[in-house]
Amino acid sequence: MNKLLSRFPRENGFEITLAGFALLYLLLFAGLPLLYNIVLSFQQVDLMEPATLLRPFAGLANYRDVFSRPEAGQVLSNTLQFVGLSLLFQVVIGFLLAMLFLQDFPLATFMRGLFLAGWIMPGLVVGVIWKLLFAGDYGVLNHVLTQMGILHSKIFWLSDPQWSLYAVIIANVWLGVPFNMLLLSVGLAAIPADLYEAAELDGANAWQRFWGITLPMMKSTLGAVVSLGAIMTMQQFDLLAALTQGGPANSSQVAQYWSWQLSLQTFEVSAGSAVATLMMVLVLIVAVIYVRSTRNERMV
Amino acid sequence: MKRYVLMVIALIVTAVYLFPLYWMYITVFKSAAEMFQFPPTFWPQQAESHLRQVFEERNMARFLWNSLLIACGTTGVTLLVGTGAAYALAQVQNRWTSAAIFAVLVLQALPSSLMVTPIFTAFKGLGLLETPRFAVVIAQITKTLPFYIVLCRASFVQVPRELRDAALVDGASPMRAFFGVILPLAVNGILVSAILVFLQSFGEYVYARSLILDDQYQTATVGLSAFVGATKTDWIGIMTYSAIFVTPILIAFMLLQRKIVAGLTAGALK
Amino acid sequence: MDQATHRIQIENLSKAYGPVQVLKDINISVPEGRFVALIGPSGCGKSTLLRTIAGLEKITGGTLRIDGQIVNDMPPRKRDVAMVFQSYALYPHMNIEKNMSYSLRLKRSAPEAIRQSIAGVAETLGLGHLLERMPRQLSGGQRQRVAMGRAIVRNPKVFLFDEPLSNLDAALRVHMRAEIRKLHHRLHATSVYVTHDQIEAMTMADHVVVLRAGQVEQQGAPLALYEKPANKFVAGFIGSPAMNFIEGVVGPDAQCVLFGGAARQQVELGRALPPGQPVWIGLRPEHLRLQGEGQSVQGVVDSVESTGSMTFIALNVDGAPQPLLVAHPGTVTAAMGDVLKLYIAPQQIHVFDKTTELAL
Amino acid sequence: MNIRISALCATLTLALSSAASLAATLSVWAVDEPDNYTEKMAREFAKLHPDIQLQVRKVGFSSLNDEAMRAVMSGNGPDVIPIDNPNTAMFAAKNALLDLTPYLAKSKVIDVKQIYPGPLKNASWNGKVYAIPRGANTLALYYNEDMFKAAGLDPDKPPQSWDELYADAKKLTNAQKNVYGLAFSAVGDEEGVFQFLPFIQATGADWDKLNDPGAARAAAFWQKLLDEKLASPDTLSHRQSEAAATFINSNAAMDINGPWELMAVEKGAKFKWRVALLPPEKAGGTRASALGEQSHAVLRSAKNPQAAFAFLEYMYSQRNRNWNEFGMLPPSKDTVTKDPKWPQAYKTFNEQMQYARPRGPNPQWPKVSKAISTAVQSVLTHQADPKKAMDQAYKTVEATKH
Repeated sequence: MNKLLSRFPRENGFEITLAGFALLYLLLFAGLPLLYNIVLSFQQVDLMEPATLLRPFAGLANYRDVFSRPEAGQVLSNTLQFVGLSLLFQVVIGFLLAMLFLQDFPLATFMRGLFLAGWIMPGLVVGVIWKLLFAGDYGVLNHVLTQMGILHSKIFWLSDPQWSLYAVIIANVWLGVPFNMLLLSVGLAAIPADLYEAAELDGANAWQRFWGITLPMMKSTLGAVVSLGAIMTMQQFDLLAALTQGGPANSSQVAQYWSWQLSLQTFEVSAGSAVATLMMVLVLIVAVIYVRSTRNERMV
Repeated sequence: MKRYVLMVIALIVTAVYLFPLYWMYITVFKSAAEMFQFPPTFWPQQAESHLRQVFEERNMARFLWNSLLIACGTTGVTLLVGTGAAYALAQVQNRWTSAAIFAVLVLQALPSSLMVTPIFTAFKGLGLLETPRFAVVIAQITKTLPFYIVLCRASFVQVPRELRDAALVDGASPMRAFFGVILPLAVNGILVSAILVFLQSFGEYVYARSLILDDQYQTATVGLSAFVGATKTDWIGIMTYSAIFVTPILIAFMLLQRKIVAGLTAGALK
Repeated sequence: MDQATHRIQIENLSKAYGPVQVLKDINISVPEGRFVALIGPSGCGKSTLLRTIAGLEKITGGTLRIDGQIVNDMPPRKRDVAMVFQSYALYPHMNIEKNMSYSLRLKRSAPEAIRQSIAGVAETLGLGHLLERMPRQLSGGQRQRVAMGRAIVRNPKVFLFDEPLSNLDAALRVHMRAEIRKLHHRLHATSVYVTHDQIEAMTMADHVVVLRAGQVEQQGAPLALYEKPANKFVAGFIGSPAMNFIEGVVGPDAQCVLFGGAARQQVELGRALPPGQPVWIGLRPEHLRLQGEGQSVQGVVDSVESTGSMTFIALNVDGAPQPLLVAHPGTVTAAMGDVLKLYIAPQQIHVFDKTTELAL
Repeated sequence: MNIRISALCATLTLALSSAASLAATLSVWAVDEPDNYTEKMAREFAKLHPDIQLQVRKVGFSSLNDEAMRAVMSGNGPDVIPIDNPNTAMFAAKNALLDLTPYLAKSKVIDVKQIYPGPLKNASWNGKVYAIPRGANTLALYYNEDMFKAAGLDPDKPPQSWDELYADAKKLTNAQKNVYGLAFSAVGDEEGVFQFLPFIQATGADWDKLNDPGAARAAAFWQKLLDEKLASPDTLSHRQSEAAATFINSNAAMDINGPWELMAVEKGAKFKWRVALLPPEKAGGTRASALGEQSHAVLRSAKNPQAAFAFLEYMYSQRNRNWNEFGMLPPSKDTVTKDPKWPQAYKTFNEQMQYARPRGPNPQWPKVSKAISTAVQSVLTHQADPKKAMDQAYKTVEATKH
């Protein structure tokens, strides 16, 4: 650590101390458990044995085990869909809302405030509310959609393997939209108005202004929003537990829930840890994207 | 005219979005039979409620108090530890800080449900389980801190570098410059991030469930989960509990939202 | 002059970010009360140099003295320097009075003393009625004044200016230029002033330092730089409009330069250079005359621009990479395609080595 | 009643406020249902023994296994834990539980020979007793008399075979009124397995004989019920309690459920109802039902095994209250239930109990359970053919034996 510190320019001593403290905390309380998980994924584990790091080494056997399971392919595809679709809709809807509420109209600020209310709800509560909304026989969602003529027969959102994953995604999008709107609003507000005026004088229409100014100026904000959103989506657990628990028949199973089921329900800790380690690789990629997006963010 | 068209659109969108919340409140006042009706009723026909009963039977006062304590503790420590770090990672930009940001993100890669077993074991060894609420605070910070750093960092980036330079030249030490000049300018971002952290930890479930071994320290989320059991699923009770749980935060949020939203949008310094 | 009378003394200063050298072997001395301008194109390192003096950037080689004391490792707050930033860097959360008194408050000066110095400076700068305002309520010019005031209040050893006028409109800039100059006369404060505008440098400074790519190209009094540029870069950078250059070769008689390819032309230099040496000749637009006698350069009119008081004519001359610009007082009638003769005195011709670009 | 509650409150405050004396601390986990059995018992026990400092923690039923596992692993467990009965083997095999055999030998309260063999089997591993069943429960068929009559069925003749169950369900189903013929739970965890096992056992198959064609027949029967919408498609995500709720609210005419729902049914149902035995596959064929209920065990790490066992004895001694107060069948032959409530249901459940079969024992029961529920769900959602799905599950179950 000392050697590392000495490589920093000395004039930033104060800042290094500040950052160092937080990093140390995270390394200790998050880094070690993480490492523990990785170690477990290469070992043969019997959970009942006292906590020790010295267990029989298993090489890649746990990973082979995980991939050889019949549900592995489905879990992979579900996870990608869950993260990808959640992000896509969260960002797009969040962006549209942020732009809507940036316009000047009565009650705009107030309504935006109301919107954020969705985000302060605990995931568990959101889960139970959506479970009620999604109920096939008496759920209000089916009723509304039928009344609007969108549906002709009830959808059993949580029990139909064709829908269960999308039901979970819908609830997750609902949960994530306010956060996206929040961050994107801040980014949008930071774009100088004269840029739009200049573009308007140059004859750009609204659509061209969006592609020519808004999007490029929002690049770093979008980078942050997407990568944070991806990480939050990969952490989503309460919602899954409340809604489908990965079912029916693994149709809505995603990596984080599978890993938990393996580790703590059927006590196949080695396999569970292997799935968790694979997830970390995914997060690693997202983190790289985020860090890249933070470069050149200062325009001053 | 255009303003009113926009307002109507916004009203519709907001109403659609808030519908689940409405449904929660409406269910509180329905009877079980009415809840199972199809087509469902959009307004309770014979309003009844069990607010008081649920609140008392479920020992919610105690649970909410514990949730509040834990959320305050988590927010406090996160602010204390995270603000400086967020500033440092915004101020100094080189490959080391890039690496640090990277580490911060990766360190919270796994959901709490997977981290809890090693944390439980370690906390047991450290004797932290003797002070269960404190243990939950310590564990939750591993989740809230990265989130807070990333959010807060963005507001520090917005503070022009030259202000710090000016303060340093004016005779401030780096610490004085931070507290006297930079911190006040980032205060909106800090406030908003802090509120988000507070709400996040108020709704935390996994760590509280596993690290608190004595019910008198248990939190409201865990109390809610007790409703969903093998032999009993009381939807009305669940919704009543949820409503009691989230209403105080919703009210607090309503009161603060003007400030939050204003702070957010006016955050960009020119 | 001994060191003590030098407020700032920079010796062999260098600065690198990793492998990238941004400042190389800089040597500058600033005597007390002197107004020094650092000038150069953007990216030349002038702002970095200023920031090293302030202590905002660490130097990686050489020494930096303020009042004879080596300050290489001294943090900014101990150097007793004041700085005016390009963006003014007014603290947005403090009113004008608080902005101006910040440094004094940090020094824990007596409140009464602070009040008095603020009042005095505000009076001088005409800010008296703005003290309660917040920075965002001020116009650009007013903010600029506050930034100056904030520096003056401290009565520092050295004033540092980082392009303080570049955000103002043209008229205000001319006005503030004069005002800063007046202030300097009154306060006799040692000042280092960074600008990319050579007119600012020439009109305000006692001593001008021209930087390019992290190195000092030339330094000296403004007129000395104008009259005797050490190399083609300085010659081209100082003076407005910029000096014209023509590529040529010293003639066999060593007294003249031949240029212009097929339409062979020549100018007398009034001094001897080695025959056959490839050179650049430099002609200042304001030295070229349309009427006169003696030697001349001939060219075809490319464009004519008149401001009323001045007429600028661009002529195409073989051997000149850019059209030759002539600045002529009053109005001139000339049309595109006309062939004109430009008269010039031999002593006003600058000659630079083709390869080293050093003045000959 | 009031006195009892206030006494309870007093004990509660006492327990929470006074400083802990380790020697007499009894730490108990309790699942919050039905009717708070374990916690109630613990409070009563503590009242009888003022020297004992009681600490109760409620644990969600679904997280019981992993919480207990974590507690064992870290050595930071309570003294007494509830265990869902098929999982006793797992904890015992991992050496987490105190062998109660020597204590039972000396006990004047618990006579092992009196405990019904099914619950006892579920509480034992390798011939040793590791847990005391707090009671027993099993599944039977609740049905709505009024609906039976309205559909022209005789309430005195509940279905006696799968075909009759199917036919009755079909008659009772009324899509216009949102009424399904039958409610049950095929949710993707232990609850769904608990409901499914009686069906395969009625065919001669069992959890360790899933390759028997009967298992596929049972799955296909469930599939048919769902395909024809005689049971809600949400059966796949309904817990047993949600299934009961649809029955209580007249959205289902029949419901396969356990005695723990009796109180809720009595309170909520606005119609006449009865309980019948689960029908065998063919009329007069093998009857089977599930055997459920929690047991209580003492962890090996318990600081106070004497007090812990005394608590188990106390709970066992209160078994006469099982039915009337907690909707549980008694664990032993010598239990006397005075004036049983719901006499018709009492009789039926007791009869059904004779056909109840223990799950396992298998020390990897959660894995077995997961394999079965995945197989059932993939059949019900037409993702796999019944035979193939059951064979796949069979292989997984076989693998746990080695």
